[in-house]
Amino acid sequence: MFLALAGCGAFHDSFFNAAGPIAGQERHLFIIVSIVMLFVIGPVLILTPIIAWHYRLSNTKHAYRPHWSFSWILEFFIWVPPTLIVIGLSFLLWNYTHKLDPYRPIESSQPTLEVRAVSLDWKWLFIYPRQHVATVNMLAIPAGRPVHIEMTSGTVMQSLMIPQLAGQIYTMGGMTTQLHIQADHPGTYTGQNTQYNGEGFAKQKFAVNALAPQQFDEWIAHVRATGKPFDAKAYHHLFEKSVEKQPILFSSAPDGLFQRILDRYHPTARASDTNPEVIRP
Amino acid sequence: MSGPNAGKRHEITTYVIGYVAALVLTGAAFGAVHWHWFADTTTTLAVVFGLALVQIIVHFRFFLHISFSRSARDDLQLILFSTLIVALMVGGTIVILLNLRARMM
Amino acid sequence: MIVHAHDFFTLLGKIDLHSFAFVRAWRDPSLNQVIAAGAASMVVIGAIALVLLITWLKKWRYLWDEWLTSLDHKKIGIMYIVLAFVMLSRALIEAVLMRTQQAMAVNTPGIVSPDHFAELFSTHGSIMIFFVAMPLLTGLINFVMPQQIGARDVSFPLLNSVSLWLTGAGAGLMMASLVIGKFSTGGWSGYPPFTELTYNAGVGPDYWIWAVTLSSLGSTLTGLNFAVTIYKKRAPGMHLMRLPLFCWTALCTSILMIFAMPPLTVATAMLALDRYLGFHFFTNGMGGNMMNYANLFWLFGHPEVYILILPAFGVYSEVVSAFSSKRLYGYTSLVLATMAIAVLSFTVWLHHFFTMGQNADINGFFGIATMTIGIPTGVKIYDWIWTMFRGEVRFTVPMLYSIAFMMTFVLGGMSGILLAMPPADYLVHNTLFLVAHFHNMLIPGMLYGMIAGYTYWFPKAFGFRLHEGWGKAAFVCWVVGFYLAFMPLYALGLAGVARRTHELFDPAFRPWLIVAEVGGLILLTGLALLFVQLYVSIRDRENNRVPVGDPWDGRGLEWANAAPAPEYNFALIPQVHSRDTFAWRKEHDCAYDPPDEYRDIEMPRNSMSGVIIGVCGGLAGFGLVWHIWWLAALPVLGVIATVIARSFARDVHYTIPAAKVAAEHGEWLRLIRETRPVDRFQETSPANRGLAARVP
Amino acid sequence: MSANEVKHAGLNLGDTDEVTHEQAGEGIFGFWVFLMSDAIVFALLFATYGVMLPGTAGGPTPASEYDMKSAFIETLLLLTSSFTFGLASIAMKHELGRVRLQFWLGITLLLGLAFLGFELHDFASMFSDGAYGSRSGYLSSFFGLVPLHGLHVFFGSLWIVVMMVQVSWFGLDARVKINLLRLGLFWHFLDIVWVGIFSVVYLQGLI
Ligand code: HEA
Ligand code: HEA
Ligand code: CUA
Ligand SMILES: [Cu+2]
Repeated sequence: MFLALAGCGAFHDSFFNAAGPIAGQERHLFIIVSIVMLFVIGPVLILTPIIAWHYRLSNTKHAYRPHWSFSWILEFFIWVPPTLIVIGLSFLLWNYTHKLDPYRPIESSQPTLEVRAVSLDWKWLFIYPRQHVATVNMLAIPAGRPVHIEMTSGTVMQSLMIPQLAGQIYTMGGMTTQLHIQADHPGTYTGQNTQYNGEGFAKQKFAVNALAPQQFDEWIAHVRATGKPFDAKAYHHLFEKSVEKQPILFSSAPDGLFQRILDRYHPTARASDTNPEVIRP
Repeated sequence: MSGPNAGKRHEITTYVIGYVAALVLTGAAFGAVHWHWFADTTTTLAVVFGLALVQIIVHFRFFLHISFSRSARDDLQLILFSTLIVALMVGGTIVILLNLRARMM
Repeated sequence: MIVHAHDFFTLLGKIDLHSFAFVRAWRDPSLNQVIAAGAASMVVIGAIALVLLITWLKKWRYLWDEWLTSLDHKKIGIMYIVLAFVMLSRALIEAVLMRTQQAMAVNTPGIVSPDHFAELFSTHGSIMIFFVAMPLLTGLINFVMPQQIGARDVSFPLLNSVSLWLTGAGAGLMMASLVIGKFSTGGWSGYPPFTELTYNAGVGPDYWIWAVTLSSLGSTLTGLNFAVTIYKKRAPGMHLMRLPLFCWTALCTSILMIFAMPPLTVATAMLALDRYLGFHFFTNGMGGNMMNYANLFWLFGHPEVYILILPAFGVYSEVVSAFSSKRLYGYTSLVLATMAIAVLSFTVWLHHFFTMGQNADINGFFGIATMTIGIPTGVKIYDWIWTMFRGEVRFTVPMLYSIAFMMTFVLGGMSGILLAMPPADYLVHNTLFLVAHFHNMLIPGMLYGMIAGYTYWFPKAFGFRLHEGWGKAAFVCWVVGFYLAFMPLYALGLAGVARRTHELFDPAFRPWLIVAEVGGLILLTGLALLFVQLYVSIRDRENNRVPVGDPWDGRGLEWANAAPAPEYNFALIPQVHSRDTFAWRKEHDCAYDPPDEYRDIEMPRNSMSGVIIGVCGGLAGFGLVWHIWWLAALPVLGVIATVIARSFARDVHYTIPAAKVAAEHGEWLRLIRETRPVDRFQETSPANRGLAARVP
Repeated sequence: MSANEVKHAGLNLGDTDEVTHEQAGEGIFGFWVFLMSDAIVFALLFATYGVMLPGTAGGPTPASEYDMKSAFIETLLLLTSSFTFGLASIAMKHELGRVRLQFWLGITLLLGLAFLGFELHDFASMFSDGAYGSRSGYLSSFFGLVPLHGLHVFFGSLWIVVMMVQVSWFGLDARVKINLLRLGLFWHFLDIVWVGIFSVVYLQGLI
């Protein structure tokens, strides 16, 4: 049934259409638990109408025992099987939670790509620290390679989710959180912020392009060649509220840019950063 | 038991015991910090918190007259339940936020 | 600095012309502003109409003496429910607006602006939780519980009135925000730093803070009052293990209120310190830590959802047993399950922020704790099923709601268990899947229960039954509407649509959205039918009177006196011999025996302290919102003065002489002798005068 | 000792009727519930203080701000006031005369006010160092917690004044007695919270 849903039009961005190992395993868990739960709630859905109808007042053919109110056998069936099911589900939960801890690196023969993500109003900044480029609202990654995203927020708390690749994790100002993703095949996916942050919220989406390895290198070169320079004006624009219609490419990303954004919320930050929130005595 | 005066004297004694115990415990906690009785800070902290806990029990016992005797059961149950909730909330808060701090900063 | 010295000297704080919704619509007559002004005018016109109507009917005196200053728990309960209905009408319209917006806004901006949409979900959520659900259940408990335990009133009748008026003050602030200024855009959970001054300089979050704070203070005091009442005021012989289940759930809900409201108060107070004095509890930077807000809010928020659901569970227990004409199956299990849910609900709050970044051990622990709640909840459901077993089930309106509840609630339970799996939650957190989950719990769980309870106990409150036919029509709307409105949201959530989304971009979502819109409209119809039912029932009340007081062949003490019950509830405090005492007495033909003697009864006198404290609270809140400092300070002094003055009052009771009690009771006993008992087949016909026939 | 005496030190309603006794029980139990709810507020503020202690944002630190001597004196004042309130309770319970009751209440009040004086002095000297609640997360958590306790002490003092007036106005009628009992619980409770503040805020901050 779920797989049928995945085929249907509204679900092409859904995790049912998982395109990477993390989302795939998360989907797997989702489906197992759904099936277990169907068995659990099935008896209720069946018994309730049957019993209610059979023991209706107008049916004179049933037993009426107004004082009957207890049975050890029933008590057993009411308490014990659900407990066992919960115990079973607990093992599942514990294993999957550890296996799919978003902070946990993905095991792979391929080297991990490092990306830094910054949530802004109402756009996403992605920094490629090794490649020294940056983008807004466009995340290109090499297919088949694990990607480690280290995240923070340049404004209020937000949440980064690319349903087809991995579940979400929050971003917060002055702090860093981690997420690991991987796309198995080249393709285009949609990422978004899911935590409401003001007027532009609904439009705060970005494209994720999973590229074949050499295409990825070409893309980096392309960004270097055609992107805008990352100057002071560009930096300040990031912190203004705006919805970007087109992705922006930056031909360079200064070293320590991510750290600099983090430091905006620490009083030891460089004096050159004007931070509205820091109230100096 | 005996006359009303015995009750009164007994009660005054209770308050005096409580007062003296509280003074001693406070003084000990103060001394432990002020004169660095213990070399490392963890021990000092544990001692200070331990003394505070004892002192709180002393207050409940001698000033608020909470005891395990039968007649004070309602209050006692209430306090124990509250202690459980406080432990859950405070313990949870500290574990969660320290873990988050460790993983984010 | 945040607080400017000159603020202290302005008479009207931050209020200016532009604060008024009408003025904004005048200057910028867009559809969005017109909708806002329309809502504002509904509030203003409604208020003026009400005032005029009361004046015209010359009912001010009556209203003041009989209702507003009353300390009678039954009247206070009814006032809570009326308040809930008023607020509900607003929150429901907002819900339909939101559904309409989303249905229309596929690749177009729709009818309301993004900011306005944010106000809608924030007010809708806050109102539904704090000013609909809480007053409904508080009102119901207030009305029913003292009668069920055989008491004359709650332990602290004046405190009860204070709680009511504090809640009313919060509701008043919510309403004021429609007319003057704007409401918060931060959702019902008000997460900072979005709600901090840096990002939200307007008055919106302040309205939210003070409305919620007032209501949570009221709820804390209510919880205290109920818990002490159930602990200390039970009739002789009513051991805890003989309490009706509704009282057990009321007790557990009260305990949750006592311990879960303080975290909310702490969270809102800290946010207020941040916003008013520039503190750094939850700011980005300067040592602030918004994660603590999430922690504090859900320390309250999770127990809160069980505060909402437990009384509904209590109602189902009463209703299923009464309309299955049978004892409740597994009483002990139900009690244990209720207590287990209450205690466990304090151990799971982290499941609302699995995605904040704590480690797998912590997520795993809280995930498992969350699933554990499924066990006692399931026990309850099965106990209700087995209660019907070997009974004689009558499909009256409350029973229909109960059955629909059992079959729909488990679907919400299923999605709850999915959400409790951290890795699965990463995928659907903050999506419409979550929205579907909680509406699935709140509407078929909490609301069906409240409607069932309302239908079930209505005759006790007003002396006549509600119309069955209209009730059943409303029921159909509630069920069909719910499925249509919220099942599509599960699908959309799985498709990755975030919650609080004002605009969507995929045409493939449109069919789902339209179905949901239709569902929303059917739900609206359901509410309208409830109003029709009320109107018809009042019109035909003479046909449906049940003066003897026991229309459903009830089992608990609340049915053992007249309908409506006298102000003192019981002529003589009853002696309890068993569970389901009243059913037991009917079986032993001693339900209506006259007492040996009557005594004088002392009842609390009316007091206006509650009204004064509530009004002062509301004014202070308003002053704080608008930085009108004199208006914030004076009412606080007023509250202190009122409390002190009240502590000097000595003559706070009046006595009802035994002779009067005897006369009233005698009259009722005579009525019983003259009334023809009805059997269960006829209970919905006019023949039902509230005396149930003995079943052989 | 009758059960009653053990239950609530000071509860001596004499030969009043049963209803009053029942109400006293309810009234006291209700107040306990209130205190426990209040305790949650303080517990969470303590927890918040604990996690925000490192958030000094380069500003004043506990070591630079706390005055041990003053905190110690405040502790002594409050402890002693709890003791003197106990003596007042005994005076009420054993009917040792209104004068004695008023005397001990008066002493308690003075101790409470002295405590407030010292506390305000502490705050003033912190302010003069620029240590405001708006300076850092750590100071926010300090000023969220400690002054709230001070506010409780202030209202407790106000309550003492009200009760002293009521004692001379009504004598020791049942309602005055119940309220004095509640006041006693409140006062002792504040002392307990202070033990927490002394240990968690001051001593922990200085270790
Ligand atoms: C009790 C709680 C409650 C109830 C009843 C409802 C009822 C409804 N809700 Fe709401 N809702 C919330 C609590 C509730 N909601 C919360 C907490 C949020 C989150 C806010 C946030 O994001 O911060 C939310 C958010 C929310 C959204 C925003 C989703 C998003 O984030 O994108 C939407 C959108 O359509 C919605 C729709 C509806 C609809 C159509 C109804 C209704 O149509 C359903 C019909 C319900 C009624 C008509 C009530 C009738 C009640 C009675 C008739 C009582 C009768 C009682 C007696 C007779 C005693 N709700
Ligand atoms: C009345 C309200 C109510 C109720 C009763 C519940 C009940 C449950 N809720 Fe729900 N919940 C909400 C209201 C409610 N919830 C709200 C309002 C939110 C969101 C707030 C916001 O973000 O705005 C929310 C959010 C929410 C989340 C957070 C999701 C997120 O933010 O990402 C989670 C996660 O675990 C969750 C889980 C559960 C579970 C496991 C139950 C369980 O109690 C369900 C138990 C019931 C069953 C399981 C079915 C019956 C049982 C059986 C048939 C027996 C057999 C069962 C087993 C063997 C398991 N809820
Ligand atoms: Cu938020 Cu770390
Ligand atoms: Cu929850």
